[in-house]
Amino acid sequence: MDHSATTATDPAVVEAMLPWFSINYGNPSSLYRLARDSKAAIEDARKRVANAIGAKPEEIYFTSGGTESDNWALKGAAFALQKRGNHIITSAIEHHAILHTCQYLEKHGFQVTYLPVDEFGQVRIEDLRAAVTDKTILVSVMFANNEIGTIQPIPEIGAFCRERGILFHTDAVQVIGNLPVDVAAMNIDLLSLSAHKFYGPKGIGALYIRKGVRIDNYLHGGGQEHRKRAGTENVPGIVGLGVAIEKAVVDLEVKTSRIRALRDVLLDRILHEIPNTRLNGHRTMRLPGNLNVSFEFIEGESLLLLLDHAGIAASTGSACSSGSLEPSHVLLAIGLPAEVAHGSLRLTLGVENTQEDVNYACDEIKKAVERLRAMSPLYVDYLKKRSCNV
Amino acid sequence: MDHSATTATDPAVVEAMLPWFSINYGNPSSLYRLARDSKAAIEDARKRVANAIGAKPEEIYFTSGGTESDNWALKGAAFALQKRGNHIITSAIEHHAILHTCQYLEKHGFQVTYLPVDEFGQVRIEDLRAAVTDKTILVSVMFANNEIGTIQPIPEIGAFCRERGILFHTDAVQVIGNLPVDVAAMNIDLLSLSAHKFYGPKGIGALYIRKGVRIDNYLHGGGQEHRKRAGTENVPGIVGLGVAIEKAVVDLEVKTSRIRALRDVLLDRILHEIPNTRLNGHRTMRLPGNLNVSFEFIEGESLLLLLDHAGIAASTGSACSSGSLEPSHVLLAIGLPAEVAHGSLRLTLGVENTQEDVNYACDEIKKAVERLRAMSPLYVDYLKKRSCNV
Amino acid sequence: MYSEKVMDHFMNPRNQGEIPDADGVGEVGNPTCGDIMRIFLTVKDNIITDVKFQTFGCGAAIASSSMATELIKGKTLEEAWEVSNKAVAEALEGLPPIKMHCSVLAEEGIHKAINDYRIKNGLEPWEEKGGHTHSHDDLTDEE
Amino acid sequence: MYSEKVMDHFMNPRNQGEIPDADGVGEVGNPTCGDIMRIFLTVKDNIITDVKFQTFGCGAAIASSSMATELIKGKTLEEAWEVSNKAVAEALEGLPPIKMHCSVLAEEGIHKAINDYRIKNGLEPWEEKGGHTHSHDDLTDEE
Ligand SMILES: Cc1ncc(COP(=O)(O)O)c(C=O)c1O
Ligand SMILES: Cc1ncc(COP(=O)(O)O)c(C=O)c1O
Repeated sequence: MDHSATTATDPAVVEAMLPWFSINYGNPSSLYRLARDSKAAIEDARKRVANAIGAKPEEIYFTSGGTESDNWALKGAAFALQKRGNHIITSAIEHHAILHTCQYLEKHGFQVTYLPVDEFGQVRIEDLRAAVTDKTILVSVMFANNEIGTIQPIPEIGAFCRERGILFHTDAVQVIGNLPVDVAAMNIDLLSLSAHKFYGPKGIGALYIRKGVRIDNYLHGGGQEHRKRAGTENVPGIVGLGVAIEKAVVDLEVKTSRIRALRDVLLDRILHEIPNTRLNGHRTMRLPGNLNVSFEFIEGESLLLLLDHAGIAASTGSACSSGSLEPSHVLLAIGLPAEVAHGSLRLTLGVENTQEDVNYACDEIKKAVERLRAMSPLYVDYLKKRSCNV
Repeated sequence: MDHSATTATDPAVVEAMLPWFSINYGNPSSLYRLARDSKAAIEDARKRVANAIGAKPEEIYFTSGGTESDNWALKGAAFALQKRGNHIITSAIEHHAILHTCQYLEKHGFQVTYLPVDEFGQVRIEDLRAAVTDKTILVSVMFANNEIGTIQPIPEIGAFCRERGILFHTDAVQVIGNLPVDVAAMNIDLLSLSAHKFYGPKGIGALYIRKGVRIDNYLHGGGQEHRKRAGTENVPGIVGLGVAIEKAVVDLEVKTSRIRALRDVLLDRILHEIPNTRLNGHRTMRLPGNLNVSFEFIEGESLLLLLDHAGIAASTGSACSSGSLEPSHVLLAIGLPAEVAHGSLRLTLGVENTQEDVNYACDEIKKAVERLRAMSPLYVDYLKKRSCNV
Repeated sequence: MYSEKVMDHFMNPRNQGEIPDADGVGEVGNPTCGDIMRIFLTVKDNIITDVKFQTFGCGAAIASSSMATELIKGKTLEEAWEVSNKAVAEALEGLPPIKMHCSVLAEEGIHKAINDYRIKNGLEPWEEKGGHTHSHDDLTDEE
Repeated sequence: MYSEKVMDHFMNPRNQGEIPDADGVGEVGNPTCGDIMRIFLTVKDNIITDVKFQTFGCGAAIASSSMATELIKGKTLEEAWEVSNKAVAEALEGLPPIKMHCSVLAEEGIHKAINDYRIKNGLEPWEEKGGHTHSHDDLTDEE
């Protein structure tokens, strides 16, 4: 139940990729027949990606994943517009692919405002409005957060930026196959996506660049991707992305309402059956499969290990799991005390999860939390204090 | 016969990749079991790559291909050493992944010297020595050229740079599986490679960074690859790269002498049987499978089309094939007049080519050249002039 | 990347060759750019009764020469002059954008051959309507 | 990422619990950093006859607590004092580099508990040899 980290590649997607390894292996930039087939396969995939997000095929550029798309969008836009201004606005809860890129840009002469979020993880339009200066060239706010699942008011941000002629990028890596996306209606100028989050292969993604928007190149070299992104095309990956995204957006409402219902059952059980537990993120404006809760008095990595032992994959915002000093910047940004952030658990359900999975997961989580609390000095103290107060 | 453009992925490589799509699909950065398997597979592949080039596993970083490796090496080294100097030396015949990256760096305050090459395509050490200033921080010279196959004096350049404390990068994309590489013995600090040039998959490559060498990160984001290269790892691609490189360097001498012998037969036949033809590049210091010749009076793209029709894949340095104004910068750099450069043909033989292939190719090339010359005004004029002179 | 029609005219070029004592000859292009086209005309009573070409160039250049000669054969000089590069490209069922200059070359070759005929026959050469010349301007998008 | 030994001590922690009237108690770590360890000692004739721990923390922290208590049980206080974080890590068949601080925490917890016992018994507390404190210094390589 860790679909936000990655998904298995759909066997039908792998099937579609296979011929492009060893049979139709031409270099799409070459001239001969083998190469022309590759070229056609790439253009076919480009159409599928465009269709899935309401774009035109010539607005889609293939990359090596969400990270490259984010790096390209931000660095490409920043350096292209440097003459107009050097101010960038983003949010405090972005993925590191955005945050670390912003830090890089700060070292190279740009000023970055990191918008705070409310207790549910949403950016406030007032904060955005207040942050804009006449030097603001770019706003980058993620479509939905990978940890707490909170969905941002993207159409509002899009309209706001378009009105002021500020470029608007959104990291939609967590969104494809979970929420409908329409770049035109939502006034999005740049959008990042990554195949392995929706049953496509790892190492392939795309950047949507609205027609007329000019950003600098990022990977310099050969003339691939209309001279905008160099490097021999990962043809099987591109084909896989195309097949996966088409499947991801089909029957979206049906699929996601099923997942949402399952998630809600799991969430309600956890909140009711395990005391001293809180929901992180927004109750309704959240990704359908995402569930993020904090269990007081215990640490998330040890919880993950117990769940793993029970066959349940999950993730946590605890520092101990990532090897960094601080717990998740997202959980801190929504105002969680560090020790509560350490006790967070993220589950993300996917299409293959069932009611039984959910029941099993809830039972195991309960057992694991009880077990870890039993050995936690914080919990023991809490119990003692409570019994004194009674 | 266009193995320098790309190769088919070896079915054994695809076989090895398959389980990592849908069965062992964990995100290597996660904590649970599925993820630990991916992690182990990546480390195994890292060892194989290291072994193949005489490096240590911790000196290998996976990228999305040769282009990213080249971009990272050059930009990463340049910006990391900016305080020590701003001068970079490369050669005039590098791949565009190097040349366009250098142009980018020129826009960002660096000075680049493009070393000329001799008529066979080799950099002269004297020229390198003369170009070095006390601001020189980086030398990037490709191991072997993708068009004319010329091999550079890499050990000499490596020794020269190491002595002076200048970083040395080499683009070895064309070399793996064709020539032995030993980064330690050759004093190489940074080396780029790309799997699809040696029967591995497209969209995956590696950068070797010698231990102790510090370059800036390029793709910013998550903590993957020891915090040096962000982005969810392309696990199947990495596994495929590992298997492919191990196979590529096994029995290298045996395999390449067979290919070299075939190539020499083909070359001799072409030079003897087709008049007004010249060899481009070095006679002996060249990649074993590479053959590059110019046929006077005809243009390369039309030759390619005829050969494609006969089932022979090839490439040309003619402008008409690439959609750019100029013929190949490599052919011009070795002193070819533009019209002769337009008439160039590159064939690159691989392991699966046979003596029959070679004979067939030669016959078809002869026919195609004759056919195109018959309709060429240049050839008609040449014949007339010749008959007048007789 | 080429249409079937282009491939057909490339593989089976029509009117390829030379007219030794042509009434008009036009040569355009230059070897440095990788394409030269030479057009030979036989003109009887203001009508192009025969036409041949020689071309050094890419597939599109050869196909454009072939198609252009087909289009003007049997036409009056006035009609032939009006055959535009667009007409050539359309008759070929389209050319890739970066190859459009090949059709321009064909139009220019015909014009040169016609004016060569007119000059040889003591007539004023017709003037180019201006606009396109053989250019690669659409290719400057590089990085 | 963890050795089998670590997983064993994490899944089946030894000496987990509380000694209500312990002779010495030591608590180290802090909740903000995500780990707290509490060590309880029963000391008879200078020998640690019983030891228990409570830990809030990651798998490595729990396993380190478990292993550390095993290592000092039945030892004299002097012997227990000499059990280093390295010894704990080695007994666990290694810890990932970013988890070495968990073993440091265990060593510190024991030291604190021993000194708590000594102070309660009117003895001078022993001095830390210096060197490591609970730190994440090895993690600053970020980008
Ligand atoms: C919101 C978000 N952005 C960017 C990324 C990076 O994508 P990738 O790992 O494909 O580079 C991820 C996932 O890792 C993500 O969840
Ligand atoms: C010498 C050289 N360098 C770099 C590259 C770029 O590699 P890739 O296409 O894998 O990005 C190539 C091949 O295209 C090459 O031949």
